[in-house]
Amino acid sequence: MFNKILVANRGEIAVRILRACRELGIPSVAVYSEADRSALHVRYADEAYLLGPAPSRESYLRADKIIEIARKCGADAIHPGYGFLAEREAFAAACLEAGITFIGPKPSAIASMGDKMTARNTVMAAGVPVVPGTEGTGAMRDEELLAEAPKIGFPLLIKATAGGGGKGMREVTSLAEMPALLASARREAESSFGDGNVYLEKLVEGARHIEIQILADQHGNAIHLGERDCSIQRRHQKLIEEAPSPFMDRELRQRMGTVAVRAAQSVDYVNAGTIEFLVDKDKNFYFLEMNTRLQVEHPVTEVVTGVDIVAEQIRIARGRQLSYKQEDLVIRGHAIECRVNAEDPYNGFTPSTGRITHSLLPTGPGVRVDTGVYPGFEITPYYDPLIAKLIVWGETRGQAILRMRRALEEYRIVGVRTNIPFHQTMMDSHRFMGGQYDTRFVEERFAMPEPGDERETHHSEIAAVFATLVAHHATERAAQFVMRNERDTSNWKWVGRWERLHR
Amino acid sequence: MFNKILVANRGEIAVRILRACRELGIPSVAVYSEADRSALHVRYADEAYLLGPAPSRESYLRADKIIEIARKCGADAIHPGYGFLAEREAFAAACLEAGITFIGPKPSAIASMGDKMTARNTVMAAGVPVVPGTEGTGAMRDEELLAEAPKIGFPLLIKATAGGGGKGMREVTSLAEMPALLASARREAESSFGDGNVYLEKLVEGARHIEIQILADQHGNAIHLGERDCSIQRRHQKLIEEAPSPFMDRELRQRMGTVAVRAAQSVDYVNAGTIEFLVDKDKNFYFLEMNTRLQVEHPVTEVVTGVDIVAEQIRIARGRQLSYKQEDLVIRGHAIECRVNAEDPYNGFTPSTGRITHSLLPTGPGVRVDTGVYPGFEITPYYDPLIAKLIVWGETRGQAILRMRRALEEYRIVGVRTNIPFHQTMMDSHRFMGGQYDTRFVEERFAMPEPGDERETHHSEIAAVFATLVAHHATERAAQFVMRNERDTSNWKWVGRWERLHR
Amino acid sequence: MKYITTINEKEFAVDIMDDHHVSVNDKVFEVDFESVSGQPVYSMLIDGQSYEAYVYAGEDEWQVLLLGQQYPVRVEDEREKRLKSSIGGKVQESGEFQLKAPMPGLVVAIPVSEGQQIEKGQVLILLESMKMQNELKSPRAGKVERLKVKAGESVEQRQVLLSIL
Amino acid sequence: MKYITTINEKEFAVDIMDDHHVSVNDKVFEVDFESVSGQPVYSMLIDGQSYEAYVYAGEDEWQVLLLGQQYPVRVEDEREKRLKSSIGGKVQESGEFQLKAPMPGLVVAIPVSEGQQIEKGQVLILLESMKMQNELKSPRAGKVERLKVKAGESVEQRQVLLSIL
Repeated sequence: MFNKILVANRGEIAVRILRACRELGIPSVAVYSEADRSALHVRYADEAYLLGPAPSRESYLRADKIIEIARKCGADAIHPGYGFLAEREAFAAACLEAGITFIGPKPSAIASMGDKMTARNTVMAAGVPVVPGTEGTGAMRDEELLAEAPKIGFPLLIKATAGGGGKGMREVTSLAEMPALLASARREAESSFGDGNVYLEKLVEGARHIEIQILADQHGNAIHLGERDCSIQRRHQKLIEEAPSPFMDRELRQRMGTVAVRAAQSVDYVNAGTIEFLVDKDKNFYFLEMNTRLQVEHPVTEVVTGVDIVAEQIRIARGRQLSYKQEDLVIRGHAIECRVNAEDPYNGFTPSTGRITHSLLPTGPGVRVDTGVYPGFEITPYYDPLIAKLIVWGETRGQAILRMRRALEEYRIVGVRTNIPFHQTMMDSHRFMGGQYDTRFVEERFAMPEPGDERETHHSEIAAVFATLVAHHATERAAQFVMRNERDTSNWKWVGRWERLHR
Repeated sequence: MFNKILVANRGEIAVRILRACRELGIPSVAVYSEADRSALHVRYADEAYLLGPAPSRESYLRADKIIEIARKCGADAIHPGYGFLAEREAFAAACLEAGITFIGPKPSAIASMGDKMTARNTVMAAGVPVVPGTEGTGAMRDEELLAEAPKIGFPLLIKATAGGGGKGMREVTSLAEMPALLASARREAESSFGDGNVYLEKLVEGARHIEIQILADQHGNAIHLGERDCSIQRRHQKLIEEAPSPFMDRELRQRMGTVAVRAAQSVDYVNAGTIEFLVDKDKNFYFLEMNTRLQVEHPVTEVVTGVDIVAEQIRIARGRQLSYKQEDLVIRGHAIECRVNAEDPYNGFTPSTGRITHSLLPTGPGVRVDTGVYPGFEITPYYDPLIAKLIVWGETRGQAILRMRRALEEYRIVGVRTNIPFHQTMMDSHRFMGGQYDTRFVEERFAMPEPGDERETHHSEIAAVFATLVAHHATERAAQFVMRNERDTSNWKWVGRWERLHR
Repeated sequence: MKYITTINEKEFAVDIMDDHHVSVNDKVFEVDFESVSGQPVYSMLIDGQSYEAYVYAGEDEWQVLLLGQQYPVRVEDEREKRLKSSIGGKVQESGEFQLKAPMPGLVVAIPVSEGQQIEKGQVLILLESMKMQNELKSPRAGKVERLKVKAGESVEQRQVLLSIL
Repeated sequence: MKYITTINEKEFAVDIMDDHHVSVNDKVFEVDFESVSGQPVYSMLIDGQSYEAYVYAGEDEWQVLLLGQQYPVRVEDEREKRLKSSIGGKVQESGEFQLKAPMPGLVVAIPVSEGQQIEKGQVLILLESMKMQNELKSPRAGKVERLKVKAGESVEQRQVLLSIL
């Protein structure tokens, strides 16, 4: 086993990895920015070291510091999680040079899959279908891209060459608007990845985003753990994932699984990875990209297969054989994950920051929560808005949806706005229940409920009573306060609200 | 489906049942005592009605009021949970008379299994082995019992005829101490069940407590869901349960399962029930009693079988057929449950009460928590000390133990003492890891760690630093406070501590 | 105590009769209301129905989060109400619009300059927060005045960035 | 600031040198210490090792719950300490033992009566709490005095029930 594993990440995924280390009995090391001193990953780790100021560039992206800390504290392996340094070839290479195991694929695999165009060419060569788009001609200037665009046809997508997670991505419906969008895409790509290069890709309409989780060891064994349907997205950010996909059948799963394994093998992939596909309504599928790391949504696969993917990553990195053969894997029931973000769905999903003052996690049968926050923790604007992943299991998809509704209703977070109401509305939507959705569903066919209907009018009456009672008490208590009735400590609470009300 | 289900219980089990109702889309009704106005079951239910003052006799045991409330609010079914009215024949009967479905067995079955002696005779007739003890001669006077005792032989147990959960139970090693123990047993039985009758039973030494979960519908179908090992007990109170039992083999499981189903059928049992057995080291098993209700520890069975036992109870009560056949049931992996009680393991497990000021639930892969409390909730002395059930799943028993360790370490509860340290010590004990334990293990072979060893000395040094820093700050802040530095609100906190320190 | 409570133009006449009775538009309800563990989370049993809501003071209204729905609620006692209507209309009405940062973040770019004439919907400022770029647009046509920030500057939530006249 | 900190007879000389350095028996550690979300839960990074403990004031000692182990800790600054030793021994020592309720509950029975001579370990009171009967025994032989409760009475935690002289 490893003597010590350093987790080069923060938030829920750092906690997830620390848990795996603990369960394998391996001492763990956390690194943190000044903004994260009391973050959960610092509290849970066996050791913790400061990286630097809050901005990622000065902390979680400081590869040099991280490797130095690993050396100093005697960590012989580093788990990068997702984001930050997870898909940086240079970092993986630097770890190897420092004699530290990078828990992930070889630098070469990261490189060839990391550059979207190289990736396309590599998998095409392996006979994997890809989405039409600008070929691997490296960095292209705007003029060239503008010339290429009509040949691909509109609508199309501008994507960051070094990108992922929808950052630096723009959708183009006409040549006219393209220059402006190129500029903003390059700007966002630059600020997110330090690389402003972009490429074009045909937009497959009515497409579903379906990805295959794969595991490969250092002995040439590679298996797939079935698919995840991640079609519920907004601005190309995944919001809900499920496994299995309601759109999938055994035959298609097998075909896509085989192709995915082939794609991975085309770069001698080792460790856990995910092949993302677009699938059109006729079940033609196109390779989109490979994520050479742990996915945010890995838990839905864990829940239906019983495989602990992170534990398996660590075993693989140690040179062990896969604990499973393809035929061992049985998919049991159905899993759904909702990403709970600090975003206000009633306000164009604007990020919300602040201190979580009160929080109640949903628990009970079939519910799993992966989170990095707790009551009293401050949500800062420095990092991504994901505060928790709510995962449910059900014997059937129907049961899973009902359970998710139950869990969402139980979930209480006070202090920041969250997108929980969005998820609740989604779970109630007939199209979602029917599995009738594609990657454009949220943007084109989905809306938060408008007040007005039956149920609504009743509830607004209830809301009116709530607000009136609170206002009434606030006034009364404030009055008492003026009368200096200081014995009753509850006054303080009320006064607090009174002041907020009138600030 | 039912129009509305009333849950005649409180705490974690009320919440568990409300969740099942919500997931089945059935409106739910909570009842509560004055002590429970802001309890979780009141917060989660669709409707909630006050029963009366805190003492159970005036609230949760008020069958009449509960049925009246059900009538008034239009609930057509009542789920009793466990404890309180769950095993009262009269209550089940009263529900039927009121035209309300009692989610549980027929009154007749409760009656024959509820009276331990009738139960023994019934199952013996059905060819189920029982533990030697006083035969079904109804209520016996002390003289008679004292006369019987030597024939059974010591050690033996005094048990409450109407009892369960170790209440009114005493262990007797000699005739001399028996009179005093009879008196206290009767007293406790009287105060717990309103019935002071007791009987005697041979104490099977080196015994394991293994129980079989069964499900039976109204159409004569009956299946078992495998066993739970509940041998980790203290004062006959279960503390840890696991499924499957490390002591079990397929052959024994089949035999005990078949016997359990036969025992249930001997009283035309319907709905969920549990047959408790004592199993000696030679794998002879004896019928102990049948619990004609949902068990506290039902989740470990749910986790390994994937069956939602509470949802199944409701379906059965509606007259549906069982959703499973015996051959459908597959046991996957291993589950362990730790009962987290408000008891101080460093202080003879004395009950601890108070307000939970801070709490952090363990979450993440393979962890389930069933609880009825939350930060800010007050633990009162009126009800049993169970505040949460921590359940983990692992592919193997080993993984489950490691995961439980991880979860226990994550669990934070501030405001009341809990027995979490007890569970942590247990998970570290070699005998538990080896599955080498019986029902006497906790009382005879188990002790909380004494300071002194390597690890300990290091940790007491750490503890010394913690205490010194806190004391140091407390003094400093208090000093500042005297200087009326009121801008710094954090003072208030510190002063609070300072005052506590010197009260 | 009588209040006029308004949720998107819909008015409710709410009368808090005593600790356990409230009437809404003259319909009387039995109410048991309390704060959960000293937080702005409230549990209310209204004629037996159990509801829970998160109620907090917003900019100039109360915000109620109930069953995943958010309700902006204005609560005025009758006297206040009459007063207001006599003055006529909102006092907040004014010729100047102040663009405030909807969230803390980093000003990435300012495509407009002071004194510039702009149209409704035109992008005024690009604000990056939580790694997403957010375009802050003008709610109406006008002239850019009092530009208070520079590109590259970090801003607090609700900080005034510029004004439209 | 120098302290003498004692855990079950074991003494530690703890010197709080500055905000980030502490020495224990002259061994210096780098320390980053803070309270988690304003609770008596503390996170400490000591030479990089991350520890968390729940620290609260007990009757006359600090209680530290660390990694599932509970430590009763006495913290005295050197001056205090010297003072004490000059007086010599605990002040609490006294001929009278007061039996206090270890938890809130209901007095079920009082098998002894005022003035009665009793032995060490003899049951003085039966207290029911959380549905369990608890026998409160005498820590030493003596005479029952000042019986302050009756059977059937509810008592608060730490309420004095009777005295042994």
